[in-house]
Formats: sequence, structure tokens, C-alpha cells
Amino acid sequence: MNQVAKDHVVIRFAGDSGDGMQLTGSQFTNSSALTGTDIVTLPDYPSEIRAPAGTIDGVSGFQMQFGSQKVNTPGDYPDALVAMNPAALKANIQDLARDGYVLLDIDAFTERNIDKAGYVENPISRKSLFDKKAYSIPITSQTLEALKDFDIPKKAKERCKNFFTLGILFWIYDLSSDFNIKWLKKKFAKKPIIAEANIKVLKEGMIYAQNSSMFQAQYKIHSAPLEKGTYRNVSGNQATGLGLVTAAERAGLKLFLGSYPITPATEILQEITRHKNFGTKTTQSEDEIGGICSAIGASWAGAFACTTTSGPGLALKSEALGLAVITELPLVIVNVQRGGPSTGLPTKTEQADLLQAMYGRNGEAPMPVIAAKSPADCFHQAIEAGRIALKYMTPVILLTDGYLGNGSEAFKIPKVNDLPDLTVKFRTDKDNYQAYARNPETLAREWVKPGTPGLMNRVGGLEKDFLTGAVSHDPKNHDKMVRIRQEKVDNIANDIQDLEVFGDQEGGEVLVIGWGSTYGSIRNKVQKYREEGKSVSHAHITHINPFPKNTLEVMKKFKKVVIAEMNLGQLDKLIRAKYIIETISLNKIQGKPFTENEIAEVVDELL
Amino acid sequence: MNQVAKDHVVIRFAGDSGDGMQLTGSQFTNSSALTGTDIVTLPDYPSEIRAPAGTIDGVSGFQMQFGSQKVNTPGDYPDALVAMNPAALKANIQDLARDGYVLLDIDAFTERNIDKAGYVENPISRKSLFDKKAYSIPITSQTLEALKDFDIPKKAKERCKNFFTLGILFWIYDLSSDFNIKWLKKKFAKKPIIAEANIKVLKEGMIYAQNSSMFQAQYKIHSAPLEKGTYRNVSGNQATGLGLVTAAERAGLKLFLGSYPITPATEILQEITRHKNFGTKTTQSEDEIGGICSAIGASWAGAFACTTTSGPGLALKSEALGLAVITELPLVIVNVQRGGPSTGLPTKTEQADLLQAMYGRNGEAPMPVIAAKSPADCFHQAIEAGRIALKYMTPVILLTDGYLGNGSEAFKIPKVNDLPDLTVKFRTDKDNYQAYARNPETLAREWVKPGTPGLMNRVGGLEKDFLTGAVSHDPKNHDKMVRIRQEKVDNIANDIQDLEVFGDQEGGEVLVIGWGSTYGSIRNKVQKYREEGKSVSHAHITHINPFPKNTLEVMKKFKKVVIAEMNLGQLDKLIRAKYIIETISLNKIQGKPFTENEIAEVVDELL
Amino acid sequence: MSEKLHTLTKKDYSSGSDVKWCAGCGDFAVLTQVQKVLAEIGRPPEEYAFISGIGCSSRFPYYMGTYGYHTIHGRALAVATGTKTFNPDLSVWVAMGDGDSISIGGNHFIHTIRKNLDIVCIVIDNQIYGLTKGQFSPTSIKGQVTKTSPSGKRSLPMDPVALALGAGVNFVARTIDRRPKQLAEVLHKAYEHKGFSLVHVLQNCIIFNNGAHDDITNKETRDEHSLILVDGEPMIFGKNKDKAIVLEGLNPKVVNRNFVDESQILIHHERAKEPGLALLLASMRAGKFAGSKTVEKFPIPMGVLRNVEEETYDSITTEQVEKSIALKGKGDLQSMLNSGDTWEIN
Amino acid sequence: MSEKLHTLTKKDYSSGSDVKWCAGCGDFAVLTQVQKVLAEIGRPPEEYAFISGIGCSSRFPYYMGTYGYHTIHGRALAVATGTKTFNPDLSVWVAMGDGDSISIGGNHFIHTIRKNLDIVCIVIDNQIYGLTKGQFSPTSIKGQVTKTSPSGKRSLPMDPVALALGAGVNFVARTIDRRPKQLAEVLHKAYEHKGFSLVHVLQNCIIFNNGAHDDITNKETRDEHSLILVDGEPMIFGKNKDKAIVLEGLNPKVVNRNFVDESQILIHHERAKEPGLALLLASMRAGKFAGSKTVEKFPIPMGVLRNVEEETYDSITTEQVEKSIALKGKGDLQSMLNSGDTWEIN
Ligand SMILES: Cc1ncc(C[n+]2csc(CCOP(=O)(O)OP(=O)(O)O)c2C)c(N)n1
Ligand SMILES: Cc1ncc(C[n+]2csc(CCOP(=O)(O)OP(=O)(O)O)c2C)c(N)n1
Ligand code: SF4
Ligand code: SF4
Ligand SMILES: [Mg+2]
Ligand SMILES: [Mg+2]
Repeated sequence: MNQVAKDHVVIRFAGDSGDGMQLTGSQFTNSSALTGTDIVTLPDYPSEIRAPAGTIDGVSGFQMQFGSQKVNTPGDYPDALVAMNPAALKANIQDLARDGYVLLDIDAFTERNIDKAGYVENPISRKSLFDKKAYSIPITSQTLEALKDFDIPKKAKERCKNFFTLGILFWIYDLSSDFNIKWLKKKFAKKPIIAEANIKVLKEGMIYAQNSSMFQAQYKIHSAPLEKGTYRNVSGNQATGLGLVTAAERAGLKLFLGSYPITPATEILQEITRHKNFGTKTTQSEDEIGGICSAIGASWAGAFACTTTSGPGLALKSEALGLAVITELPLVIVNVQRGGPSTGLPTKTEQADLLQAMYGRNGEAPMPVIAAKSPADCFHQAIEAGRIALKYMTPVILLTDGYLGNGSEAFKIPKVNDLPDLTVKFRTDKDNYQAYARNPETLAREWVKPGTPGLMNRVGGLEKDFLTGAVSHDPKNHDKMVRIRQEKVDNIANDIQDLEVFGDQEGGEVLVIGWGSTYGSIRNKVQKYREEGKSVSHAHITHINPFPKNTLEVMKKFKKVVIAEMNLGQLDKLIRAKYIIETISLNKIQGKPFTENEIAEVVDELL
Repeated sequence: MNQVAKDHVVIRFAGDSGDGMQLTGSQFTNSSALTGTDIVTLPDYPSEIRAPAGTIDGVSGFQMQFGSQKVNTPGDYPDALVAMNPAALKANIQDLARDGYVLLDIDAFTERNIDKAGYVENPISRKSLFDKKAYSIPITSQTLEALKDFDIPKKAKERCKNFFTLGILFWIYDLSSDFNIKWLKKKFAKKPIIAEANIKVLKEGMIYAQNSSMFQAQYKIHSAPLEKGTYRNVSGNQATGLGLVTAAERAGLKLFLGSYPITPATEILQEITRHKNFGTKTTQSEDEIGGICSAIGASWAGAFACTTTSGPGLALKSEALGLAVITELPLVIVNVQRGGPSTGLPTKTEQADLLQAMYGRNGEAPMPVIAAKSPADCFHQAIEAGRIALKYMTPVILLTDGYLGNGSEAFKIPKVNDLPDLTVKFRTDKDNYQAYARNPETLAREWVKPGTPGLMNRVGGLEKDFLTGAVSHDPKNHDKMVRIRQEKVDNIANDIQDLEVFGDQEGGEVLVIGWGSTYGSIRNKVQKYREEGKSVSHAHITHINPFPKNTLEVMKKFKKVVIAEMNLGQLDKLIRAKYIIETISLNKIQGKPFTENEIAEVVDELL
Repeated sequence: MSEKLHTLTKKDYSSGSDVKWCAGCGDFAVLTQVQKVLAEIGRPPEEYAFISGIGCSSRFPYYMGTYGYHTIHGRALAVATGTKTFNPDLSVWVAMGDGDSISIGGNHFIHTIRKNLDIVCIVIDNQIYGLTKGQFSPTSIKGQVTKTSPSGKRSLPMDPVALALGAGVNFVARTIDRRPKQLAEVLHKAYEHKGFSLVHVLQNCIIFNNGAHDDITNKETRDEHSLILVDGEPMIFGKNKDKAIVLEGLNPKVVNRNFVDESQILIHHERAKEPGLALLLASMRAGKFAGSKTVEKFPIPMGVLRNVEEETYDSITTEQVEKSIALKGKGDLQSMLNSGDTWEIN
Repeated sequence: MSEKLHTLTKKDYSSGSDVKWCAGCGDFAVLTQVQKVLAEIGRPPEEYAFISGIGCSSRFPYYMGTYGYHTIHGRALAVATGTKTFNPDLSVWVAMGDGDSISIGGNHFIHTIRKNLDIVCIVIDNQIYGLTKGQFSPTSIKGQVTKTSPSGKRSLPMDPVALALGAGVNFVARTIDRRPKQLAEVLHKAYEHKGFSLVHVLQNCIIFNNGAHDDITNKETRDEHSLILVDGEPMIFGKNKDKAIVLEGLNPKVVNRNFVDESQILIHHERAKEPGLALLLASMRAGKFAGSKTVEKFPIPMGVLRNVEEETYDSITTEQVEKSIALKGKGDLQSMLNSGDTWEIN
């Protein structure tokens, strides 16, 4: 069989919510990752409410890209589409790459299903519906056939069909099924017959592909030149959770999380709840206000305290954020952005909470804001948020989004000792204690744990004396305090990494600036430009408040600065206001990052 | 007796919370206004909690300026300070104008009171404590003496002492006591003896002043060249309430107010509650979220709906604001700003909620924002907010602040027919109704009252189809809707007044831009500059989102643009981000507007 | 009202939109009964306003052929307060989940009850967060394992009925998706009741909390675990109607019917002026309270627990407006503006 | 603990700051009794955390010589939830006004009760908004004229005690600023009770609602209008101890003591497992409920209404942590990071 080497491949698995597409996708991803390819994934759940089986609304998808180079995104257009029923086909076919192919379960193309999907006639018979390569395979019947000797109900047999599909794909991409088989045995340790059945079907799938004359070639994706080390696949929400647990441990503190479920942030709460053996305590509050307030109460008591939410929840936390600012307590607020305004598009991604994060509270209430750029980066930025919060005694907002939270990628597991040391010292010395005396370098006040003898003090939301922390209505003192709270945050600029340029270090034609989850799509496109010899560079901002000190310097080196974001230009507004510099705002608000074309549309004009 | 004409005079009344200083102040103000002088007032209540009588914390103040020209502020430094006890003296003496004088009740300067005020020795005996002119008058004993024949308790007699003070001032400023006497008779119609007593004391005060050799001159403030018409004295909160009632009437709608008490906004709710005979309904909700949500529910039902609050309350309303934006319902949100962040300085003024008003909600949720510049202007801007809300089917934020809300000035009562006609048409036609079809000019959707036959429809917080309003998860539709909501707001720029320049119409050296309650203090100082022949001009922004169309044009005509605000530069950020223009940010965060000196400190440098 | 009043049917109260709940979801039963009851009441659809928060159950308004507002999480009652107070002519109905109504929405819940706003409020209680895929809610039982309580929920459940009584509710009923007839009956009574009418509907979330109410829906067990309340009738239950509730001091007690005198059996009076009986019934929290040291097991009372009337918020509001007009005359804008101390500048 | 334990006095629990309530404000009495009771308990001041919201009464923490947090309006219990859950060793006390606790803070109130967080919660109820100068609160009586209800308040009051019982409270007491001895007694019991302990203190706001509680504080009337609860004792009241409470069916009734047999008089049992008695007492809402059609006038019960114990939220949380450590071993960061499916790149 001839083998064709490929640089990278994008596969989208689509089927009914019950078809197990998320599982199939992640199993394929893991098997591929084990061969050393780089991987990025993105599930696409049906919108909030479960719809009747077989309908478009009920389609669940999972996209992944694997490659022999660093892959930064789950890919714009799939090279392969797995469609387990007509609705899955209909919902996804338009995204297929020009030379992509479809793999479908012909058994699912019954009249009833075709009708439910909203097709007028069988799409497979109508060539014109898609002039794409299609492999119509009787997946369900082959599965049942393979299991005819198994003494399990028909329903259970049918549920194995996704492993048949997996088998076919394993063969096409020359992957071993070892990992998968091990996983099945473990997963169904208590029901070995189910493990056996799935394994049987998986193998039959591989055999079917090999024996069928359909497939002219096997594709081979070689391992990517990744850094040496141990890897695992993590979603952004999982990584955020792990990062927060890690930050607490590195600080020598116990983690406290106060949260309220909300899509797409809930998994962080669910992840952290699993790590009670670190002494972690979580509370699912009655509402978002309870979530942040309990975190503030825990922070006051000496916890590394966090709260996690998405846009509407952040809105509800606005008032309490101000309390954390004025009482100068460390707190990490994770906001996993979703489509707005209001309830908006809860399952879609967006970057439109930036200005809310910056300004969504009464009075002058400055707060550091940072953003993660990829699922694995969520881990590191959770630690960075913790570092800033604890060192500067301030609430910090970490922005991620639905795309990062649900998406996953290969995560190089760090050695714990290489991670930053965030050790915290509580004040215990009774002499000369002043609640609002500041460290001259960080401007942070000291942290005292209630329970400490001799340091009893009272804090609160009213303006306070710059030294004693007692309530003060003095006008001059207020002016001073407003400015010092701002200065404390501005001052963090001295303690963060410079903005890095990917591309022309000395400057050039176009600089594309991005932040957050658009990292991968911008980087990919810029990389292509550079391969074509074009002077396009990329700078991705992690620290948004304050900006890195060299931000203006970097921008000035380029003739044109494009700011690309999934909103109407929020980072752009911050940059213009701060640096008074002409920029070009590139906006897309469609619940997903830029495609290469969309970037080209603007950047090509500037070259 | 010689009479000295004066252009304007600033008087501050200060005494214990129980001394009736607010009443004395407003009585004086009204008597002066009746003579045709212009007037502006500002009460200064003690900070939130009532403190023990006689202490500094318990001092209550009321400042007013009256003049024979337009007076724009209650004045920086009082020409006369009335101090009813030692604490009142101590708390206010430092503000007295260089050539100002103090009028004090010597009877209150007992050892105990002197001690309570925190003086080490009697300040009156120690000349050095204030090298100011002081009139020490036995106000209390004179009052008791005047009332010796009255058969009322001593306490009640003592309570008359503020009218003695008022009598003295009436004489000094040559004002008639007629108005006051009428007022007393009406107020105490049911207790004529109390009216009698007060009138007696008032007259005795006038006689005392006349007979005493203390006062070398009477001052005369001639009437100001005000527009013809009927006037009354209104506070900003009162004016806002009246404006909202007026807007509803002019729209042919009933007013609904959902609110929760909060300093310094509560009086608007209290004012509106009084006008039930207009069909107005109010609800004091369980919290701020209930306040705005009930207003949204009423707006949906066809009310002219409003909610009123201050900073922390606005923060709590953030999430619901987004719902009003996406369901495109008219709503006026009044935010009476106070010192922040968090509980901050609740009784002091500030302008630091501007960015919250602009951006304090999840997703792209644009909303018009306007600001009133003086107590009487609150009336007109409440109507303007209503006009925009109803015409464009959008929530509108009206920003005022504690200084405007509590302060008062002469309000020229408009003729109702001269006020804008805001008549609203509800859709009742059943044919071809589409819930999100838009008026091509305003981009507003139509308003349908539940109860209307044949137009039943469902709205909500999820993204909706651009035409039908049905829930839509379509990416392109979302992009379109996000942009159209923004366009609708931007488009209002075509329907508002141009930015006016006070000063050099064709441009010049320095333009000072302000917004909100700093109007008076900026205008005064700029007027002085101009009298000195200096090229300083003033432009005051009422419409902040969107800005007037000529804003950039105006700014470009000046060499330097100074933006003066009581925050760390929030309007400045908006202007820079929008127009990419260099500006100079002049900030003060001390709970009060700029003094002339503070403006000079920055502007002088630029000339 | 429309001229030609055709006989209204269930369909007249349906929006015709595809209903997107999971197959087998208990929400369908509630929707069907509401539509049926509205048809029976016979008021035209435009006179109804259905308001909800966020959750599976809160999709309710989209499926009704009436006016509808799908608001934000927990705020349905706050929005309804404005709608009903402003326009008391509308028949306002609120539908919400257990999380929506008494977790994030708890404050509006107790205060709208306190105000006695004249609406029908349906709490659809599956003891789980459905829409966000399976976290515990305030009504989940202690020890329940959910996505956010992998080691078991740490607190006892909150009972919407008991909470509502604590807040002073005047009409409260409990029923279940699987008893459509009782559901319809209760909805009729709720509609007829002037004032806040709480209908607590136990509902099965087939996906995330399937079987939560099995003991009161399974044929074999339901009669032993539910106490069907009938106004004026003694409290008898059990497959063979062999069990009864009697009073022991202040506490209810389950007894074998054969061993007590009929006259000792508690009689249900939904219109009892004093709240004692309703409170007692609300305190009978069936097996759900596993883990409590203080709560006994009882059959769960279903039907109307309390049905009395007090003045409603919306009617008092209207009355105050009318009184004000009667007293001061219909508002005249120019006189309002000219009131207070004025002066002339000529 | 400090080595040399001097005898702690009231002063050790005072911050020494000037107390800024109006002269004659009922808040002083509460402050004094709390400080006194803490001295009697004898734990060092650093082990206490006093948390409050916003309101006159919420200034409380500033005057205590303990750790203190004056948070934001309505959120004291939410903050306290974090403090106590994180560090159960602290003795956490919350002080709030009626508006703070059950108007804006109502949701946290019912849910902190449901969770059974082990704290002492003092609600200082003057039936008015003091700090904002005189608007009605949820506990204001119907018809009350305030700055925001010039035509009279439109709804019946909410009773914090009844609401708390509806939410499932295990310890609840009612007392008043003018009964310092009872206040102290109740505070002691609240401190000793494991779990959420609600102390409802009626308090006089001399400025904005003076005399609201006159009927139960005036020498002439108070004995007729208050029912002092004594554990294990019959419910007798009146100046001449001539009145008693008996049960009529499920309802309490006031009778002349001379006309009933002593044995018929209800006996108070604060530790009764079943909530019936406490609910009955809570339903006795004295004259305050003017305007209600359904509430009878009763003397207002004062003292501990209910005092039972259930597991607390903070202790179960700690237990779950300990169990997890016992099961999985103390968390090791590197193993956590390396868990799941991993692979090596060499
Ligand atoms: C402010 C806010 N917080 C959280 C959410 C996420 N959310 C949506 S529905 C829901 C709870 C759903 O449970 P329930 O109210 O019981 O309704 P069900 O889905 O079970 O019918 C949550 C937490 C949200 N939409 N908005
Ligand atoms: C978010 C917010 N809303 C409103 C206020 C204004 N406010 C402060 S205290 C208070 C109510 C005070 O009444 P209560 O809680 O009964 O306490 P009291 O002053 O009577 O002791 C209100 C409405 C605020 N500070 N914050
Ligand atoms: S998740 Fe549960 S509650 Fe939601 S639609 Fe499905 S079955 Fe119904
Ligand atoms: S206003 Fe009332 S509650 Fe507040 S301090 Fe004064 S008396 Fe006390
Ligand atoms: Mg639910
Ligand atoms: Mg109060």
C-alpha cells in the first residue's frame, strides 16, 4: 500500500449527540499524540438545549488537527469529515476542504433520518450536493455483524460503531490501536464483555479499511520536532484548574474556589473539586455574587482564593470586585468569555469582555488583566495570575474563552521545581503594624491572617487612611489613595515580560497584534506570509493591564499595526487611548477565531 | 447706613445636624432668589453615620452663592461663614475667603463644646486661630430672650435660633423677610404659636443687626440679567425626577420606576413617588437587580421605564443592562455618581463611573450615555435621555453626581408646549409583523404592547435573527447583529446638538473640555481668563456616547486640549481612543469640583 | 377581544416552534397541561405574558403562543414584577427551574411572594441543573453525587414550598410531571387565586437526574410515598388506603388507618386562615431528606397546601394611583413644574 | 494562645474607636452585650472574625477589638461563607440590619442557613433603612409611611424568623435591644450552638422609626405583648401571668390562664426535633401585621424558638478534604500534573 506523507491533517468527527463523537475524537487524538505529532482539538457541542435525535440541532462535533510541525489551531477546514448521520453531513459539509473527503455511515441514511436532517432527497445519491470524495461505509451493519456472537443487547452493540469508525481512521493514518485497547480494558474493567466488543469492532474497522479497495493510500504524519519531555492532552479549562491548584501549592497556601456554574466555565470548578487532597476547598454558591464574595472572605482569611465564571457572571461580580480592590486582597478571577451581549451565544467563543474586565466597576478600580493564548497556556497564565495577585495584593482577572476552555492541545508537563516560587509571607510581627503600610517596591500592603494574636484590625469598602487603613473622609487622602491604587497596578509593568515579536525584530511593514485565543490563527497566517517572504510580523499580548513596557517601542517599528480581535475593537481602544497611535482594527464576531483568509483580506491590502 | 454693592456672595451655613442649617440655607436662598439674583446651592451632609452632637463628624453644612450675574457654582471659598458651634467653626474655617467673615453663636462656645470639637482652648479667645473678621453674637440667649413671653418649652424656643441668624443675614444683605414669614405661617399652620415664635425671632435678628454697631455696611446684590420667566429652586435629584415625569407625559406614556435606595440617588425615587396622580408607578425593589429588572419588565409591557442608582448599584445592574440592549427596549438608567471604588466615599461626588457606564457589561453592549451639567440641566437631560430611549428603542444612561443631585440652582420653568414632543406609537398592525424589523432611519425596532391581539411574540437574551427575532445561532447573523446594535447607537450622532465652544469659535490656544458637574467651575475660570484677554475656551460635552459629530473638528482648532474631570482621565481615554489626539488630562479626585486655582495650575503652563 | 370567538384549543396557545427538550423530559408534560388549561380558561392568548429565566425549563415561553420574555438567569420574577405592576390586566405566568428560582433567583422569589404579586409562578424542579449539564441545585438531596459534588452534596435540600411559606405565600401547591390531571387541577386553582400562586412541579430530568422522583412515580411505591391532598377530606394514603396522618401534639404522624378512629385523622383545609396546617404539611419532607438528624420520613404531600387571599401588590399600587388622582386631580404637567416656591423674573 | 491569660474583660473586645451611632440608638445595647458575652466566653479576641454589610448596624465590626470586615451591602453572609469554610477555627459572627440581611441580602441569608454554616448571625431589625435616612425595609409594617412609601407601604412585612425556618434554620432566637439580659443569654446559646445561629434583635432607630417596638418595650404594655420563652416551661404571659397559650387543633390560641387546666398550656421545647413548635411560634406575629386578613394578633414570642443540631457545612467540607487525603494521599503536585494519559517526546 502506498503511504503518502502529510504535514498536517484536520479531521472533524460529527454525529448525533448520542453517537460518542467527543470520545472518538479524543481517542484518535491521544493515539496520534502518542506517535509524537503535535495536536490541537476543539469540540463543538450542540447549542444549549438538547434537540431531537437526528436533527441538525442535535449534531455534536469534534475537530482535531495533528501535524509534524507545531499546529496552532484545530484547523480552518477539515481534510476529513466523519458524518455518522445525514444531519451531521448537512451541518458540516460546507466546511470541508477543497480536496477533503467524507466518511459516512451509509446505514444511517434512512429515509427518516434524511428527512429529519432537512434534506429533500438522499444527499448521497445527488452527486451535485457535494462534489467531494465520499466513502459510504455500512458502519452500523458491519459493527453488528462483527458482534453477532456477542451476547449483549443490540443497543449495546450499536453503541460500538464509533470504534469501527476509529478503526478505519487508524488504518488510514497508520496509527496503532494499542493505546486504545489499553484504554478500553481499563475503562470497562468491570464489564469486560463491553471492552471485548469494542476492541473487536475496532480491529474489524482496521481490517475493513485494509481490505476494502476504497482507500488508495495511507497517510503518514511524522512526529513533530517538539521539545523533549512528558506530554498530556489538556483542555484550557482543565489547564486553568490545574494551574490554580499549582499556584496555591507553589505559594504554600490552600486553594479556595467560590463559583457558580456557567457555560463555558463550569469545567474549571469541576476540575478543581477533584483535587481535595491538596486541601483545596470549593463552594458552589447560590449565585455569582456569592461565588466572588466567598472567595473574598477566604482570601481575607488567608487562602489563595479564586472565582471562575463567564461574561454574565463577571457582570454580576462587578460590585464585589471593587471591594477586593479597595481592601487590597489577592484574588484570581477567571473569565471564560462567550458570545454576548446578555445571554448571547453561550456555547460560542468571543473576546468581548475585555473592556468589562478593565472597567466594569464603579469608581477608579484598577485591576491587572491577563489573557491566555492557548489551552496549555491557560496553565501558565493561571500561575501568572496567582503570582501577580499574591505579590501585589490585588485581584487579577485572567481572560480565557470558550475556544480555549473547551479546546485542547498537547501540554508539556513542567517539572514542579521549574515553576515559579510564589511563597507568601503573612505578617505576624506585632510591632508597628499599620494595615495599609506598603512595601516600597511592590506597593503591596501586608497580609495578616485573622487568628494572628496582636494584629487585630478592621478593613472595609469605605475609603481608608493611607497608613492606618481606618475609614477616612479626608479629600486629599482619597486623591492619594485613588492614585496609589492605580500606581500599584501600573507598576507591575516592571515585573512582566517584554512583548515579543515573531518576525522582523527590527521592524517592517505590518505588525499583527492579537491577544487570547486568536494566537494560533494569527500565528499560522503570519508564518505563511513569512514563508512567502512578506514582511508581516506577529506580537501577541498576554499582559493587557498593564501592557509590557516595550509595547509602544515595538509598534513604532512597523509601518502598519493591525489589531485582530473577536470583538468590535476593544484591545484596539485600549492601545489607542494609551499610545495615541493609528491602528487598523480587524474584527470578527462569529463565535470563532479568524481563518487565514479573513486575515489576508485586511493584511494583503497593506502590503 | 452705607450700602455696598457686591457682584456675588458665597455664604456657608454650618452647625450641628440638629441645628437646621439646611433649612436656614434654603430659606435664605429663596429669599434672595425672589429679588432676582441668580443662585446656586450645595448642602454638605455629615458623612454617613450620625455622630454625637457637638463633634466635627456631626457638622452639617449648606453653601450657597448668589449674584447679580449668572453664578455657575456654589463658590469655592465662602465670603461668610455661619458657625453655630465650635465644631462647625473648626470644620470650616480653613475654607473662608481671605477677606471673609465668621458669624458665630457665642453661647455655643461652652467649655464642653469647645472640647468636643477638639479645640484645646477657646478659639475665639485665641486670635491666632483665625485672623479673620468674626462677629460673636449671643444668638441662643437672644433667642430665648425674645421668646420669654411665649408659652412653649425651652427646647422649642432654642430650636428657633436659626431664624435669629437668618434675621441677621437678611439685614446684612438687605433682603425682605416677607417670603419667609409667609412660609412659616404655612408650614406651621397647625401650630401657630411656633410660627409666631419663629417670626418673632426672625424680626429680632434683623433688629439686632440693625442696632448693633458691629456691622459697618449692608451689602446689596442686584438682580441678575436672567431670562424672563418663572423660576424655582431645584436640586438636581428633584429636577431629574421632574424631568422623568415630564418625559413620560410628553411621550403619552405612564412612568414606571424600579429602584433601590442608595446615597446620593434616593431622592429621585422619593420625588417620583410623589407624582402618582400622573399614573406613575414606582417600586422599591429588594435590591438593585430587582430595580432594573422590574423596569425592564414594565418597559416590555409598554411603560416609560426608568431605574435610578449610584455607582455600586450600577455595578449590580450590569448584567440586566445587557438584556435591555439585546431585547432593544427603551429604558432610562440614572446614575448619580459618588466617590469610589466600592463603598468609597458615599456622600462625596466624583465622575469615575463613566467607563463603567460605557463598558460595564459582558459582550458588545453599546448604550447611549449622556451627562447633565447643573442641577437644573438634570431636568432637560432626563427628557433627552427619554427622547433617545424611546426613539431608538434602547437603554440610555444618564450620568449625574452627588454634587448635582444635592446641589440646587434657579430653574427657569419651561412652558410645557415648548418641551420636545416625544409621542410614541405602538405597533398594532398585524400584517407582516417582524419583531426585529427596523426603522431604516433610526434602526429602531417596533414596540408592541403585550395584550395587543395578533402580535404575540417572544423575546429574550439569546442572540436573535436580524428580522424575525427568533433565537439564532448563525455566526454571520451574530456578526451582523453585533454591528447593527453598535450602528444604531453611533447613528444617534446625527440627531444631537453640535458641541458648542464658549470662547474662540475659530480656534485658539487652549480648549478646556469638561463634562457633567464640573461645568460651573470650568466656565467660571475660563470666563476669567477671557476677561484677562487670554485665549482659553471651554467646550462641555453632554452626549458622551455617541459624541457630537463635530467633536474632532472643534478640538483640532485649538493648540492644546485639556480634559478636566473628577477621575483619573476617563473621558480623556474615550476621546483619545476615538480621535487619536494628544490631550492633557487634568484630574482631581477629592470629592468636589475644581477650584479656579486648580485649573490655573495646569492651564497657566500652556499659555 | 376578537369579534368572532372561535372555541380556543390547546393549539391556540402554542407558538408552533420546535420544542427542543430531550425526548422523555418531564418539561413536556408541564407545557401540555399549561396549554390545555389556558384553552379551558378561554382567555385570548394575547392577554398572557409568560416570563422565564435561564435553564431548560426556562425555554417555556418560546413554546407558548402568547407574549413571552426569556430573561436572564434568576430574574424572571423581578421582570414579572414590573410587567404585572405596570399592567395588571395581563395574566402573568412565570416558569423557572429549581436553580433559576431558588438558587440565583432566591431573593426575587421570597420578595415577590412577600409583595403578593398576582401571578402564577411555576417552579419546575428536577433537583439538578439541566441546562449546564448536571451540577447540584439547592433542591438536590444531601449526599447526591453530581458534577460539582463528586464527594456528595454537603447540605440538606431547600424546599421551595417551605421557603415560600416562610416568606408568607398565600397559595402554594405541589404536584409532579407524571400526574397530569392533578397538574391541570392545580393550575386552574392557581390561575383563579388572586395573588402570588406558587405551583411546585416535581419534574424528571431524564439525562442528568433520571429517577429522582421514582419513589413517587413508580407504580409500586408511589401510593406509599405520596399524600394526595383533597380539600375537606381526611389525609389517607397507601395502595390500600390503609395509612393515615394524625396529629401527635404538634407533629404529624403516620398511622395504620385501622388502628385509629376516623375522627382522629387530620382533615385537609386548603383555605384555613391560619398557616399552621400548611406549615405542618410543608414540614413533611419525604425520604428526600436522607442524612438529616431532625427530619422524619413522611409521604410527600401533593395538591394545594394553602389557598387564602390577601391584597395584592399590583392592586394596591393601582389603588394608590387612583386615590392620588382622586385627591390631587389628574396630573397636570405645567402645574407640577410650577409648584413649590416660584418667583418671576421680568 | 497567649501565655499569661489575664482575665478578659469587655474592654478587650472593643477596638476603642469612637462609636458613631445616634445618641439613643438601640445598636449600642447590642454592641455592649456582644462584648460582654465574648468576655464571658473567654476566647482571645484574635480568634473572632466580625463581618458585616452596609447600614448603621453594619458599622459593628469597627467597634470590636477583633478581626473585622465591613463588606458591601447585603453580602456579609456570602463573605462569611468563605471565611468560615476556609478556616473553621475562627469564630465567625455576622451583624447586619434588616435591609442588609433580608432585602438585598436575602439570597445569601436563605442559602447560608440552608448550608448550615457554623456562625452566629445577628440581624438588627429596626424595621427601617437607617443609614439611607428612612426608607421602608422588608420588615416595615404594611401601611407604614416612610420616605419611599408616602402613601403607606404596600406589602406585609417579611419576618426574618419565619423566613429562616422556611429555609431550614436549626437555631433561631428573637430578642430586643431593651432586654439586655435575654440578649446576653441568647447570644451565649447561639455561640454554643454548632451550626447557623440566627439571633433576631428588634432594635429602636430613634431617628427614623422611633417607637416601632413600643408595645413590647413600654412598661405598661410589654408584658401583654411579649411571650418570653423558657425551655421546658409552659407558655404564660401577661402582667399578672394570667394569660397562656394553648393549642386549638393546629393553631395557637391565647386564653385566660384561670379558665384552662395547667396541663393544656403549651410547653416550650427549644430542642424539639420536629419543627412544628418553632413554626407555630413563628406564625404568631404580633400586632405588627396590621392589614393582614389572615394573621391573628398574638404576643410576640421572644427567646430561643428552636435549637437543634445538624452537620455543618464547614465541618463536612473539612471532612471531605480529610477523606480525600486518606484515600488518595496528600496531594503531590508533580503526580497531579503527570496524571491522565501522558506520552514522552524524546
Ligand atoms: C448569570 C448566569 N449564571 C449562570 C448561568 C448558567 N446557567 C444557565 S441555566 C443554569 C441552571 C439551570 O438549572 P435550573 O434552573 O434548575 O433549570 P433546568 O435546566 O434544570 O430546567 C445555569 C447555572 C447563566 N446563564 N447566567
Ligand atoms: C449596592 C448598594 N445598594 C444600596 C446601598 C445603600 N444602602 C446603604 S445601607 C442601606 C440600608 C440600610 O438599612 P438596614 O440594612 O436596615 O440597616 P440600618 O441602617 O437600618 O442599621 C442601603 C439601602 C449601598 N450602600 N450599596
Ligand atoms: S437536560 Fe434534563 S431538564 Fe434539560 S431538556 Fe434534557 S431532560 Fe429536560
Ligand atoms: S439612624 Fe437610627 S439606626 Fe442609624 S444610628 Fe441613628 S438611631 Fe441608630
Ligand atoms: Mg433544574
Ligand atoms: Mg434597618
